[in-house]
Amino acid sequence: MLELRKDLFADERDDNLKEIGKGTQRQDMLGHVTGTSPYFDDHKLQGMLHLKVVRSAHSHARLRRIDTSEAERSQGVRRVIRASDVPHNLNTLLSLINFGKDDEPSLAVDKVRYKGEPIVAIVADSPREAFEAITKVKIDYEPLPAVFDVEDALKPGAPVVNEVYPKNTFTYHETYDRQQLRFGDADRALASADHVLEQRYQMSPIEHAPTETNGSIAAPDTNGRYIVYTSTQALFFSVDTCAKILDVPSNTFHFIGGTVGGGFGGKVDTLTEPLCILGAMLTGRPVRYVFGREEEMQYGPPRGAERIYIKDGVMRDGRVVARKVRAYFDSGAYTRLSSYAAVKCAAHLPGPYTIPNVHGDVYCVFTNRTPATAMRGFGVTAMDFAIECQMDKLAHLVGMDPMEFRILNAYRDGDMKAHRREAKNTALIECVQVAAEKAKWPIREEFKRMSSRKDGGGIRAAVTLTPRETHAPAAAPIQQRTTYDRAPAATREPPPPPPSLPTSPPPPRPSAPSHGATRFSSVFGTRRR
Amino acid sequence: MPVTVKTFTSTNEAAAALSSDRSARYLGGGTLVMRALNEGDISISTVVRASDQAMTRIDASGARVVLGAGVTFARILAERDLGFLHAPARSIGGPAVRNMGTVGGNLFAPVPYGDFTVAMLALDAVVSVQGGLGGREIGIEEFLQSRDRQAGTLVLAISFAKPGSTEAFRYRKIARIKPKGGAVITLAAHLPVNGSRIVGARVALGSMAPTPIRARAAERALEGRALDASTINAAAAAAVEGTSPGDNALASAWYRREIVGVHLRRLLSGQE
Amino acid sequence: MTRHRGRGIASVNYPIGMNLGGDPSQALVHSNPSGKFTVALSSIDLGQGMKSVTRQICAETLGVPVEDVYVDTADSDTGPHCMGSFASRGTHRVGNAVIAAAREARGVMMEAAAEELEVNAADLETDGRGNIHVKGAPHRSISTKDVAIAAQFKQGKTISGRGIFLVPLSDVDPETGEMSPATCYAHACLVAEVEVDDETGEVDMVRMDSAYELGRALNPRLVEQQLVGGAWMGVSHALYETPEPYYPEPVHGPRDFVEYLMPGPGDICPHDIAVLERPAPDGPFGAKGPGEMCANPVLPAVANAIFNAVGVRIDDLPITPEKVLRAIRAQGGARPQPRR
Amino acid sequence: MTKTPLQFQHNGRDVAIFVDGGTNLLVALRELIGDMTPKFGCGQGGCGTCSVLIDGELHLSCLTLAETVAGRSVETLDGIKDGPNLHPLQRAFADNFAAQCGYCTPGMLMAAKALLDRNPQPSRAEVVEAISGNICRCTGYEPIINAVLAAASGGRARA
Repeated sequence: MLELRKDLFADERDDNLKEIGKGTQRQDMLGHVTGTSPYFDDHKLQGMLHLKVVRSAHSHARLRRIDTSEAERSQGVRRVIRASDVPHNLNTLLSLINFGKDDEPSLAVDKVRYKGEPIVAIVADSPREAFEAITKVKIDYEPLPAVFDVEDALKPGAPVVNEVYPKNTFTYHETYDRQQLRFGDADRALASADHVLEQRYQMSPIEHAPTETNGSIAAPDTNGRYIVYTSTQALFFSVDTCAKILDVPSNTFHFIGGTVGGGFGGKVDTLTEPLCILGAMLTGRPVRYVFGREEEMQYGPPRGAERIYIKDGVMRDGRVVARKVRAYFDSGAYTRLSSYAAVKCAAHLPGPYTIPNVHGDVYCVFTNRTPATAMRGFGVTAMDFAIECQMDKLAHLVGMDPMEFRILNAYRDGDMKAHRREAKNTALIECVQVAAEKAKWPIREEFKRMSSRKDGGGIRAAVTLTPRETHAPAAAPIQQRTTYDRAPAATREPPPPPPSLPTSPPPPRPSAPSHGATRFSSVFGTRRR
Repeated sequence: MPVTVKTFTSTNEAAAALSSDRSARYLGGGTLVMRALNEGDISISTVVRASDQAMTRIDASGARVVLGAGVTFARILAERDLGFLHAPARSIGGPAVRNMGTVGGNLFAPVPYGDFTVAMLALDAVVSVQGGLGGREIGIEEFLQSRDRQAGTLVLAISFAKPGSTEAFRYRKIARIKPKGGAVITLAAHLPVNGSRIVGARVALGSMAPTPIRARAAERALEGRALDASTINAAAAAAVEGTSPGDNALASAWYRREIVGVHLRRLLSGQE
Repeated sequence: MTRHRGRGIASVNYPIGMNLGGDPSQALVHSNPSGKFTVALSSIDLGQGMKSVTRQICAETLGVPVEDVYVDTADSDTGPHCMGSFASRGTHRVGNAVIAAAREARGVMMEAAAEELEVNAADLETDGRGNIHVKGAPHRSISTKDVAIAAQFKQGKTISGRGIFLVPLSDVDPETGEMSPATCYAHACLVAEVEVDDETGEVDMVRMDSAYELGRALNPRLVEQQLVGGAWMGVSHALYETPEPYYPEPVHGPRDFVEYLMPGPGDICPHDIAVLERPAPDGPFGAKGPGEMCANPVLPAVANAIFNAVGVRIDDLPITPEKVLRAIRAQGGARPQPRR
Repeated sequence: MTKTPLQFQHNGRDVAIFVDGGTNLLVALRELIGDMTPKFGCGQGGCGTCSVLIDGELHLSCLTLAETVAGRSVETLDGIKDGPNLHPLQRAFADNFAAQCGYCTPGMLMAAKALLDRNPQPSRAEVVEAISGNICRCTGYEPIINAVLAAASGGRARA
């Protein structure tokens, strides 16, 4: 049951609207209930071939030899695609916004870094014939030690998962192994707090489990173009990723999608399109590449696991005075989008509360598991779990009602947030009040009278004095190159060293991109000049 | 190599086709074999079917029930004389799976599937099979222990004595997902009563070993006693004895061991 | 007594749009010769209702009935660039782009109508039912259909518009993390009630009560879909889901929908929801985006309710019966906390 | 490659196709007949998106060997409308906003139809049981349950 509380914030709204605010029927409902909404797989093309991939049997192994000769002769096989067939076999999704280094091949070269990593693709007349050919691909693995725990991965001597990031952490601002947040002096505030509580939280990986699995159909179109039916959640993201990997101009493709059987973040990674189009290019025939359910569950990217440590200082009267957070995102073997989520997570600290001293370190860590990706609430869901369990424990510790405890600490209009922007348009207090009312949870009169629009700002708007840290984060070594590692595509100026750092040698200047991908921005994370 | 489908009218011919071809599998309701084919199991290249009506026969009029291997769970649910089997039949799949899945196929379903077979084990069922060399009857326990070697035989039917009363047979599937979920554990108990004492107790457990097994220690605790609180507690305490559960996606071995006694106690005492 | 009830709460906020901005979306709006409008996008409808909400936004901005608008998406040949459907950016970013495009189209439409009615365009208004008339003089009116015909065949005007919305990319200070991550935030508070079996560790949902602040409920039925379905996913994350049940050990991963646990139709509980609307200054009609944050408060609220019920804290998701049982054993039995 | 001829009734019309050995009914319906209403969700029997009625009984088309439907009647979502008019269940799903991404909807509707064809006035528990083999990842099931109950109580009268 849903109730609209039009009485609240009415003075900030113009409710005199004609279409907005109405419960109008969905435009796509008729299509849904008649089964005529066109999903990518609902396109029947003449002479369609089927693509399946050979996946790594090991979590971490060197590839000594790949023998596809028997598979190539297998009945119904039209083409075996090997890593060397992929024009630009190294990418990172966020290279489209110049964030991070290319670190992931479409088909593994030299080494596999997670169980299920694609090594060879088979294009055959039927799924059955593709499955038969898969068993005929002979791969000689040399298993390597694997690392699965985020904190183990950071220990000295841990196996290097991905040579692009030899310390098993993503590199921020070309220097740091984490995204920092520093606001006020958390250590000092913790020292003078009435109570200090430090806890560890663990978020599991999560599978998106859309009822439609990831997939695409690619076919040669008239005039040398390719038509691509796709389940992508981000059409031009996929177009540009394919243009880069296949090294052709983006207008080679005509992508059609937009009606997707659930995504939840699991269809952002452009998992199937590049190989599917390459299959169509190499055979001149329509090619279909759809994940099976087990593939989707085990080798489709999950929401990554997160491990979070929170140390809070709270006063007897219920004010939280310090929050210190260390969080590790388990990115799996490749970056995909976890690096970006870590920044979002840092920005989210310390949750929707005004806490004068906040200290955050958020790491994106590589392990030998299926690469993680975005999912509903990306970068925030796990942190909210940790923060809100912690808030409950703090309320218990000081003997306060948990609702009142939250209202007391809630951010209000005009307060300074830890990422140093003023809070505006806040409404946490009102949500707590209304939820209490709905649940018949008694809260005291003075807490019912509090408001997000009152008593914020003033001293709460101040940026607390933040000490400079004396230790400098270790500079990341010059990135190692492996044989398949072409020049990174990023075009960015080396950033000026942060003022508190000793000067370190600038990274080598990368060459300009060779592909036709669109550039959405030229600079990230460096000061604009 | 595409799949070859061979349909026979006689079970003899079907059995011969199965036993002569290592890549042949018998297609019952499709929930196991078609899934395997869909998932790319290329070890199956021949699918054998039998259209013999005996395969789908239900004989539930007498003291001994005979279910053809091809009888679906939906048909059991439609059979009033088989009311005691409605709980296990309903615990399988959703309605579509119950319309397709068969009692014969369930004998081969690996953990976390195969709940109906737990009920069959508690009822001391006998499995009629047709091999390349002819037909024979095997006790269900023996059948389950040698299940890996039974792939080449054709199950024709399963039979068992009807419990004396509805009270005498109890079944419960512990699943995390409701109303349809994979088993954490499955329990079935056949407790015939003579006077006020249990005679011939059989307790079967699913997901407590690679195949359904009997809880013999619990059976001993029940045998010859009245079903009172102390007997129930003794049986519950003994439930875990002799089991060898594994870890899987649904629960760990530790958890299964910890709760099997709780659930047996609740089953025997009629608690929710 | 083996079953214990408990209640727990959580309150959260959520940033709207891709973190740090720099994520543009575009829209094109044009009329056919009979005054029916098409919105061309490349944005994706995953079920969240992108097509439907942008349709309402376009109709409201143009001042025409929603039936006169159709949203066409996503075709890379006809739909202009959009960053994609993620990060709760659809309603906010694409909605604003559609407003911009529809405003431009409306400008042409009103000019064309003014020419037909021989008045100043500033003196005209739409009635939302397919007519344009002189303010204060409803009888001096022309239908949008006649305007479109006149614009096309007589005046030689295209009733169309282009829109883009871009929150400029923010820098991030590497030392302090100073940044502008988002322009607006949605809010929520949720109370979960659970029942815990202290012999098996099983947790059943009893009910949920919640308040969500979303800027503006552009379509309350679509909002309800997100909040009801999202809370279900929150319960699922809290109690059931993991593709790695023994994380960080990568073993026994589920292969199908029996092994991958999600609550079934028999596991759901009543959920009473209040929606608050504090319009975001830069949201389309004030709207933020309910799509992602709806699940977030459920996870901690359930964990906190379990503590209230039996006195154990499970800080490791998902909260399986095994973890609850182990914790109850470790503390020597259930310790119900004061009922709330 | 040898193909097997197969004839059956598809939504009341006789159809004849040739199938490869081992072809499942879902593939036959979608790729050989062109009826895209049943969907592929798992191929394992776990999601119900491919549900169809065979001789009026709910079946999973992905687990049905195509040639086993020879001479039988197969009904899909494409066949439940009455001419241009929506089936009461379709209308109830729409009225109750019981679809989001829409991918599970065809299977849900067939499962609901299988229930109402036999039990026109089901209880909530019976509805829950009837859709228990169908996965929906979007709605949380509540609107779907409500839609089936609404179709049972009012839909027929309105139809």
